[in-house]
Amino acid sequence: MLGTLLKVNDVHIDFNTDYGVIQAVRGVSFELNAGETLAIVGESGCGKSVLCKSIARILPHSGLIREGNVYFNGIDLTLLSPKEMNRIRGKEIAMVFQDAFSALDPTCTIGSQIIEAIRIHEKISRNEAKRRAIQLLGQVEIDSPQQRLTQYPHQFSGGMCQRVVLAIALACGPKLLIADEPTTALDGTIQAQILKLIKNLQKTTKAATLFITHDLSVAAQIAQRIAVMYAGKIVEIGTTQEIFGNPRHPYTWALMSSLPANSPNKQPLRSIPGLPPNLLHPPCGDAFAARNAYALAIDYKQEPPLFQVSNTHFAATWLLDPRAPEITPPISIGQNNNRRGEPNE
Amino acid sequence: MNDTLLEIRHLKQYFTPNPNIVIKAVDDVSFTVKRGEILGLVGESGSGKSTISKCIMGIHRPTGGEIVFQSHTISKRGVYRKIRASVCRSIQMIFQDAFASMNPRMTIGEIVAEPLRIYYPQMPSNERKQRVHHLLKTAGMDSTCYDRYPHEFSGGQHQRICIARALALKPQLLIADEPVASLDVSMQAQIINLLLQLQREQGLTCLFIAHDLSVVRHICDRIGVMKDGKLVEIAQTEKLFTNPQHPYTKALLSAVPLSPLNNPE
Amino acid sequence: GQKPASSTTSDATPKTTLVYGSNDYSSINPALYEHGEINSLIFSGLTARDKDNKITAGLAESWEYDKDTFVYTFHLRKGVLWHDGKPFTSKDVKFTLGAIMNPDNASEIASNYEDITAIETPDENIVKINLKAPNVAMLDYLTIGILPAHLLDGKDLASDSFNQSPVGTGPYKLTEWDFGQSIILEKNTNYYLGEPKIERIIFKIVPDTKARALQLKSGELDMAQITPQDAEEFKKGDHYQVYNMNTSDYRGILYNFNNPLFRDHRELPAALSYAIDRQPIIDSVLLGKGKVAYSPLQMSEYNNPDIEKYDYNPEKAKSLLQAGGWKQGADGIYEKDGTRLAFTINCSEGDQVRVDMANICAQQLREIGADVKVAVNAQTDWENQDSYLIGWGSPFDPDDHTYKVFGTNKGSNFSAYSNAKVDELLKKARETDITADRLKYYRDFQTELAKDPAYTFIAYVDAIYVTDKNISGITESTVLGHHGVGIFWNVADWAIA
Amino acid sequence: MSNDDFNLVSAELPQKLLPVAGCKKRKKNKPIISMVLLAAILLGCLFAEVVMNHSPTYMNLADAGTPPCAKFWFGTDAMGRDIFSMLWYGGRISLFIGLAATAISLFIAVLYGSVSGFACEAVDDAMMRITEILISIPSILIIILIQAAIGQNNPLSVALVIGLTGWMNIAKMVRGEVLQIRSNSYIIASKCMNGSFWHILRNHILPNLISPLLFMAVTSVGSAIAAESTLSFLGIGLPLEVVSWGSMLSLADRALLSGDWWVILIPGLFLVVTLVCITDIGNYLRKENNRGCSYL
Amino acid sequence: MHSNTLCYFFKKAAQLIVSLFALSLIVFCISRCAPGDPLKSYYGESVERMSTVQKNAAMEKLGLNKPLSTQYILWLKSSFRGNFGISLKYKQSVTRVIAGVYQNTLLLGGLSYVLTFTLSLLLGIFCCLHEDTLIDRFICKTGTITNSIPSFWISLVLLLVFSVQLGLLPSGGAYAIGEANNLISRIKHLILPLTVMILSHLWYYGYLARNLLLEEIRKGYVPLCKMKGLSRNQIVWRHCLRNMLPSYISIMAISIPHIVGGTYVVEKVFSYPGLGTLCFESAKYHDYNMLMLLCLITGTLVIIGNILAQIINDSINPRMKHDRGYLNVER
Ligand SMILES: Nc1ncnc2c1ncn2[C@@H]1O[C@H](COP(=O)(O)OP(=O)(O)OP(=O)(O)O)[C@@H](O)[C@H]1O
Ligand SMILES: Nc1ncnc2c1ncn2[C@@H]1O[C@H](COP(=O)(O)OP(=O)(O)OP(=O)(O)O)[C@@H](O)[C@H]1O
Ligand SMILES: [Mg+2]
Ligand SMILES: [Mg+2]
Ligand code: NI
Repeated sequence: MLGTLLKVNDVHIDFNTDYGVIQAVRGVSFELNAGETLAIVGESGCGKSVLCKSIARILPHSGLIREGNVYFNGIDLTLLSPKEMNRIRGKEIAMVFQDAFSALDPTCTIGSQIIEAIRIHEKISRNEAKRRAIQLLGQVEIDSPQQRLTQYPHQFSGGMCQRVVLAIALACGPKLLIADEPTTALDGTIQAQILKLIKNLQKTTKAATLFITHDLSVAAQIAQRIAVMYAGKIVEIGTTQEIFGNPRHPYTWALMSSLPANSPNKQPLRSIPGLPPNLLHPPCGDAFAARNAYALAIDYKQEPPLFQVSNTHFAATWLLDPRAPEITPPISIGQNNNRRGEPNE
Repeated sequence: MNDTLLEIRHLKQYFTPNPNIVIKAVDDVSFTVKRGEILGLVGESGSGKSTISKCIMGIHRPTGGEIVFQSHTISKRGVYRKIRASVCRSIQMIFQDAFASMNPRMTIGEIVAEPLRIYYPQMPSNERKQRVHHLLKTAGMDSTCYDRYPHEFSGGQHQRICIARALALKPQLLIADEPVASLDVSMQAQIINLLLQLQREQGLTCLFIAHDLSVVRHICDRIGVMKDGKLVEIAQTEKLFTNPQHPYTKALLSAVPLSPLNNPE
Repeated sequence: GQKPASSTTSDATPKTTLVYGSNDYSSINPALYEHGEINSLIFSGLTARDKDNKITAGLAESWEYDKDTFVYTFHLRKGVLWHDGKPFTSKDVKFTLGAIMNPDNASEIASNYEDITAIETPDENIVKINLKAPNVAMLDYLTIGILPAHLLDGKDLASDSFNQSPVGTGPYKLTEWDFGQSIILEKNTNYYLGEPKIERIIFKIVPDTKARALQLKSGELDMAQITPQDAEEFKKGDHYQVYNMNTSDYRGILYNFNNPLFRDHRELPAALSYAIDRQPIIDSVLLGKGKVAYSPLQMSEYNNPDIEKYDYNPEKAKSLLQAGGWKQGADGIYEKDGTRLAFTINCSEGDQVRVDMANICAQQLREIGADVKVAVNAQTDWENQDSYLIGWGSPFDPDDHTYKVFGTNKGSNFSAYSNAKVDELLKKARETDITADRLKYYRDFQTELAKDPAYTFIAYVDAIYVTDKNISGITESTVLGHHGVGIFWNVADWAIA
Repeated sequence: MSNDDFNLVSAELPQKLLPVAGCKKRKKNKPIISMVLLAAILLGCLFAEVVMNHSPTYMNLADAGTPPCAKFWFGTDAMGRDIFSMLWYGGRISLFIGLAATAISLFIAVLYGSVSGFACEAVDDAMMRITEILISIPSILIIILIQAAIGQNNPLSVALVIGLTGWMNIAKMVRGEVLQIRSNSYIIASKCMNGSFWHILRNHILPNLISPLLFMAVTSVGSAIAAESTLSFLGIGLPLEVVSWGSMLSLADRALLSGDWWVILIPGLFLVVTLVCITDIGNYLRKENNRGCSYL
Repeated sequence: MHSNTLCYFFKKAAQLIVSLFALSLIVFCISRCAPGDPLKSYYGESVERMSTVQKNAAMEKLGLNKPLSTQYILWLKSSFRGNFGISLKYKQSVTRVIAGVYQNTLLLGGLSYVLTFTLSLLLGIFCCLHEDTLIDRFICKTGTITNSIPSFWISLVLLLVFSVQLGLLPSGGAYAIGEANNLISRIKHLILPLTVMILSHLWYYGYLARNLLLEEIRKGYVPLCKMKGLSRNQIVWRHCLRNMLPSYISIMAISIPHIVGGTYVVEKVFSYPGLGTLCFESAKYHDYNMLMLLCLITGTLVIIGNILAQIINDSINPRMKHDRGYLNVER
C-alpha cells in the first residue's frame, strides 16, 4: 500500500436552515490510502453525499464544516483559499454526482463540457482536448463518441449521462475519485462495466476512490474497505471481508438482513422499523438505539465509542463493551458467518 | 372472468426530435399483464421501459400497435377520449422520481387527496381526510405526516406517499417505474413489502420496472427483459433465472451477483 | 447673448443671437393660423402697429378711404423685396386676402374680412379694397402678414411645403427649420424699415413651460414667456430682466347657449357672475400678476368703467337665482322646474392656469349652491359642452375679438350667444370711423353685454417675459394680445448690448 | 456507569421513532418596519375621513402656499389645499387604483399566460403574436377607446383602463414560467389523474407562479399609480375634483422652481415609502418560498 | 438541415407579415373608432366655423368620408408603394416628419435600451455573485427606491442640479442649435435624458436578471462546474449566464416598446424631439397616418425582436424545442 492520501479527521458539518441547525455529519474520521477503494454505505439521508461534498469543499452556502480537518496529501483542504481549491478540484480530486442528468449543463454540448474540464487544468489546444474527450468517452463505453460529442445532455439516457459525468471526472487523471452513487440509475451490465472501469483506472493511476452506494453487492464488488454510516456518523468500518463476514454493529446486521436474497421469495423482507433520527435534534446516546432490537439501556444515555474489533475493523456499539450481554446476531448473518467460516477475530 | 387485464400488441413508439433522427424507443413490443400478478420489466437503461409505461398512461401516443385495457383499445384516441375518466382511474403510476411528482407546495394530505378531489369533488372534506389517513396508513405512513411537506421526508417515504396517492382510487393496475432505484436496502425492503402486501390483500396488479435483479426476483411473478426497445425475453421468474434464453439476459444475470454475501473477493 | 450657439459658430466675430423659447410650430402661415409669434418676424402686413397698438404704415406707405364707396386705396411701398429676392407687388396682397376669404382654406380669421367685396390692383403699387359696409377695423385686420403670390398661387394653402419654408417681407427670414428643435431666423438686410440690429433670432422649441424656465436659468434661452410661479425665481438675480406686461388677454367662463341649461335660463350668467371672488383667484393662481376683469375691452381705450362689474356678492347671486325661480333643494343645490343647477366647466388640457381658475370658480359656485364640476379635455366639443374656460383678448382695434366673438353666428362665437342690441352696436361701431361715435357704441356695447353677460369675466392675465439683461428695445408698456402675443412688434429695433 | 446500563431493552414506542415533528420555521428578518409603515398608511387611507383635518379639495385661497405649520401639518399647495388631508384622501384613490389595476392585469395575464403556455405550439405562437401586437399599439390609443366605451371616469374605470393596458408583459412572463412548470412531473402526474386544466391551474400552476409574480405585481402597483398620474395629467384620468397621489405629484412638478419643498417632497416621500414597503414585504414573501441554496 | 433552416426563416417571415397586417388592421380600427374629430387636428379651432358642406368637402379632401374598409384598402395600397400619407397635424408626408426625428429617438431609445440591459445584466451578475452580502442588500434597497421614484421627478432634479445649478450640461434639445452632426453636442444633450431613462428602468431589469441568475446558480450543474475547478466568476459567466440568457432575451424583446417607445415623459421634460412625443400626440389628436406608421415601426421592432429572441432561444437552449413535443401530453 502507498501512503495515506486522504485523512478525514473528526469532521462535523452543520446546515443552517430556516428550521434550525441540521447536524448532517457528526464527527467522521477515516483514512484513505492511494490506490484503495473505500465504500460508504448507509441509509439515505445519513450524510454520505454531504461528507463527499465537504471533502471537495462544494457544500452549499448554508452548509459549513464546523469542526475537523480534511488532509489531502498532507494539506489541510479546509484551510485553502478558494483559488487554491480550484486548482485542486478537477485536477487532483474529482467527483461523480448522484444525479448525473441535472449535473450537466443543459445548454452546452457534452463535448464542450468535457473539453472545458480538460482545458481548465491543462494548457492544450482545442483540437488536442477534443481528441482527449473522444478518447475519454470511448473509455466510458459510449459508442460513436465522435458523434456524441456534439449532442446535448437531454439527448442522452440516464446511464449515458452518468458515464459522461464519469468521463469529466476522469479527464485530468485525478488522485482521488469521489463517486457518489454512480451506478444507481444503471442496469446490471452497464453497472458492471463502470465498476470495471473504475477498478482498471485505479490499477493504472493508483487513484484512491471513495465510493458511495446503497447497493451492498456493488460495495462488496468494488471496495477493499467499507464504512457503514448512520445519522451522520460512521458506525462501523472495516475491510469488506470483515464487514460482510463478521459485522458487529446492529445496524449493519439490520441492513444485511433486509437484502432480498436473505428472505424467501414472495415473503416480506425484513426492514428496519421506524425512521432515521432527525438531525435537527440528534438524540443523545446512540442514534440507532430507538430502532435497535438489541438496544441497551446505556444506548439511550451515552454515545458509544468506536470499539476496535481488529486492526482494521472498528464498530461503535455498546454491544462490544465487555460489560454488555452476549448477543447472537440474527440468523441470516450467523448462517452467513458459518458458511464463510471466517473466524471471529 | 377474463384474467388478462392489460394487453400490449406490437407497441411502437418512435421519437423524431428532429426530422433527421428517429429514435425507436419502443419497437414492436407485445405482452400481457394478468389480473393479480406482478410483472417485472428489467433491461438496459434507455431500452424503453419508462416509455412503455408512459404509453400506457397516455402520456405518449403510440406510433403503432395497440394497448388494450379491459378490452378497450385505449391507444386509439377516440376510445381513449370517451373512457378517459375511467382509464385514468383504473391505471395509476408511481413515477421514477417520486419527489418530483409531488408539488412541493402541497402538504402530504393535499397530495394524497388530489385524485379524490378530482374524482369525488362532492365528497365532504372530513370524509376525504379520513380516507387519506387510511391510505397513508395502508402505505405504512404515520398520520402525523398529513400536514407536512414533501421535502421533509426521505426517498422511501416519498415512494410510499406516491403509492398512497396511486391507491386512492383503488386502481386495477399500478405501474411502478423504478420505485426502489435510489433507496437504501431497508427502505427498499419497506416498499417491496408494501407492494407484496397489496398484492396479497387487495389483488393488486402491478407492472414493476426495476434494475435490481434481486428485487425483481423477489417480488415478480413473471419478468420481461428489454433491450434496445425490444422485449427480448419474457418468462416466469424462476424459469428466467434458472434458464435464461437470450444472450442479453444471460449477460445480465452473470454481470452482477444477486447477493454481496456470496461474492467473496 | 454669448450663448453656446453663438460661441460655436465659425464666424470670427460672433453674430448677435437671441434664443427665444417658443412653442412648437407645425406650419407657419399667417393667413391660416392666427396664433404664432413667429408670424410677425417673418411677415409684415399692409399696415402695422406702433407701441400703443395704433395703426401705422406697413407695407402700405399711405392709404385713403372713400367714405361713400367704402373703398380703401393703399399705396404700397416701392422696392420691398421678398426674402427670396422677388419684388413685392399688389398681386401678393390680393392673393393673400383672397386666400383668407376662400372658404376652402378654412382660415381661423376669415370672418374678419367678410365685409370685403372686391380687391382691385390697378397697378403694381396700388391696392383697392372694396367693402360692402364701412369697417373701421379693416385697417387693423390688414396688419395680417402678406403671402407671396409667386410661391403659392394655385397651390393648396394648407398642405403646401411653403408652410415649412415660409417666405415673407418681415425683418427676419427663416433660414433653417429643424423640426421640433429650432427655427433659425436671420435678419433681413433688405427690411424696408432698416436692417434689424440683432443678426439672428432662434426660436428654440421648448413647449413645456417648466422646461423653458429651467433653460432660461441655465442660460440656454435668452428670452421666454413663463408662468408667474416661475417668475419669482428670476426677480432675484441681476442677470435677468422680468417684463410684467399688460395684456388684453382675459379669462372667463363661457356659457354655452346651445346647452338647454343656459339657453332656457338666461338669468344664470349674471347670477353666477356675482358668485366669483376674483382677486383671490388672481392672487393664488397668477400670484397677483393680473387684473380683475369685467369687460372684453377693459385694456383698450374704448373701455367703459361704469358698467356692472359683478363684484363678489354671493348674497346677490343667490337672490338673483331665487328671483329667477330657482329654489335650493335638499342638498343645497338650486333647482328650477326639475332642472338642477349643475354644469361642468371644461378646460383644454395643457394650460394649468385655466384649470386652476376653473377649479376655484367651481368651488366658489358650489358655495352659493351650484353643482359645478371641472373637466379637462383634449379636444373641445363646442356644441355640446356646458361651459368652458375661455381666453380672448382685443389688444388692438376694439372690433377685434368682439365682433366675431359676440356677434350672432359670427366666426368665433362658440357659445351661440345672441343679443340683437349687441349685434347692432358692434356693427355700428365697426362701420363708423368717427372716434367719438365708436367710443359711444363700444361703451354701450359693454353696458349691454354686462346686462346680458355671455361670459363671467374673471381676470386679465399678465404676460411675463423674462429676458437676458442685455437685451434692449422691448417696450414694457405695450399691451400684448391673446396669449401674450405681440412683444416682437418692434423686433427690428431690439439690440443686444 | 452502572452495570444496569448494559441490560437489553427493546426498541422504544413507535412515536418516538419519528423525527421530531412540528419544527417551527425560524422567522428571520421579518420586515417589521415596512409592515408597520404600510399598515399605518393603509389604515390612514382607509379611514381618511377620520384622519383628515381639512377638506382635501377645498381651496383655502387665503392660505395658499403655506409651509407646514400647526394648522396645516404638511402645508398647503399653491391652491391652498391642505396637503395632509390630500395625502390620505388621495392615497385611498391611488392605492385602490394601483391594487385594482394590478389585480385586473394579473388576472388577465395569469389566465392568458397559462392558456398560452399549456396550449399546443401553434396556438401558443399565435397567442404570443397577439400580445406582441397589443404591446405595439400605443396604450394611449387603447385608453381613449376604452374610456369612450366606458363613458364617465371614476377610480374603477381608470383602474380598468390601466389594468387592461398593462397585462401583456406579465402574460409573457407567466407563459415562460408555465412552460417551465408544466414540464414538472407533478403536472404530468396530475394529468394522469384526469386533472382538468382548471384543476391544474389552480392547484399546481398558481402556487408556483406566486413567487415570480410577486415582483411583477409590486412593480405593477407602482406603475399603475404612476400611470394614473399620467392620465390625470393628460386630462383623461380622474375628474379634477378627485385628488390622488398622481395629481399631487404633478403639483410637485409645478412647485419645483418656486422652492415649495413640502409640495414636492411630502407626496413623493409617501409614494416612495409605500412602494418600498410593498416591495419589501413582497420580497419577504418571496423568500418564504424557500428555494434551495446556492452552490456557488 | 439547410432546407430546414430556410423553411424556418420563411415561417418566421410569414409570421412577421401576418402580424404586421393584423397590427395595422387593429390600429386602423381602434383609431377610427376612438371618439374625436380628425379635422380638428388638421384645421384646429376653425373647424367650428365650418358648415356641414365645408366639413364634408374637407373630409372628402382628406379621404375620411369613405367607408372604413375602403379607407383601409386605400391605405394598404398606398403604403405598399411606400406612401404612408400625410400627417394631419404637420401637413406633410409622415415619412418626412418621422425622418426628421427618428435619429434622435434611435439615439436615445436605442442607447438607453442597450445600456439599460447591459447594465442591468452586469448589476444582476454583481448582485448574484455577492448574494446576501451587505453590498447586495444595499443595492437592492437603493434599487427599489430608484425604481419607485417617478421618472419626471428624477428628470427635474437632475435638470436643476446639472444644468441650472452647475451649468455642466444643456437642459434640453437633442443637440445645440444647428449642430445636428456634432457628435459631442449630441452626447452632451444625451447624458441627462439617457441617465433618466436608464435609472428609471435599470433596477426593474437588474432585479429580474438577479433573480434569474439566483435561480440558475441553484441548479444541479453548478456543483459539477465547481468540481471541474471553475471559479465562481467562470461559472456565472460561462454557464449560468448562458442558461438564463434565453429568459433575459425574451424579456428584452417584449420591452422594446417599453423603453424605445416610452420616452414621452423624458422627451417632454428635456424638450427632446423624438418619436415618443409624435406617437403620443398622434394618438391623442387622431393623426391617423402618423399613428399607423409609428405603430408599424414599433410593431416591426417588437415582432422582429421576439423572433430574434426565439431564434436565439432555440440555438442556446436545445431543449426548448424538444420539450414542446415531449410535454405535449396527448389527451
Ligand atoms: N442543502 C441542504 N440544506 C439543509 N440540509 C441538507 C442539505 N443537504 C443535505 N441536508 C441534510 O443533510 C443530511 C444528509 O444528506 P445527504 O444528501 O448527505 O444524504 P445521503 O446520505 O447522500 O442520502 P442519499 O443516499 O439519499 O443520497 C440529510 O438529512 C439532509 O436533510
Ligand atoms: N420525448 C422523447 N424524445 C426523444 N427521445 C426520447 C423521448 N423520451 C425517451 N426518449 C428516448 O427513448 C429511449 C428510451 O427511453 P426510456 O426513458 O423509456 O428508457 P428507460 O428504459 O426508462 O431507461 P432508464 O432505465 O434509464 O429509465 C431513450 O433512448 C431516450 O433517449
Ligand atoms: Mg446522496
Ligand atoms: Mg426510465
Ligand atoms: Ni387662444
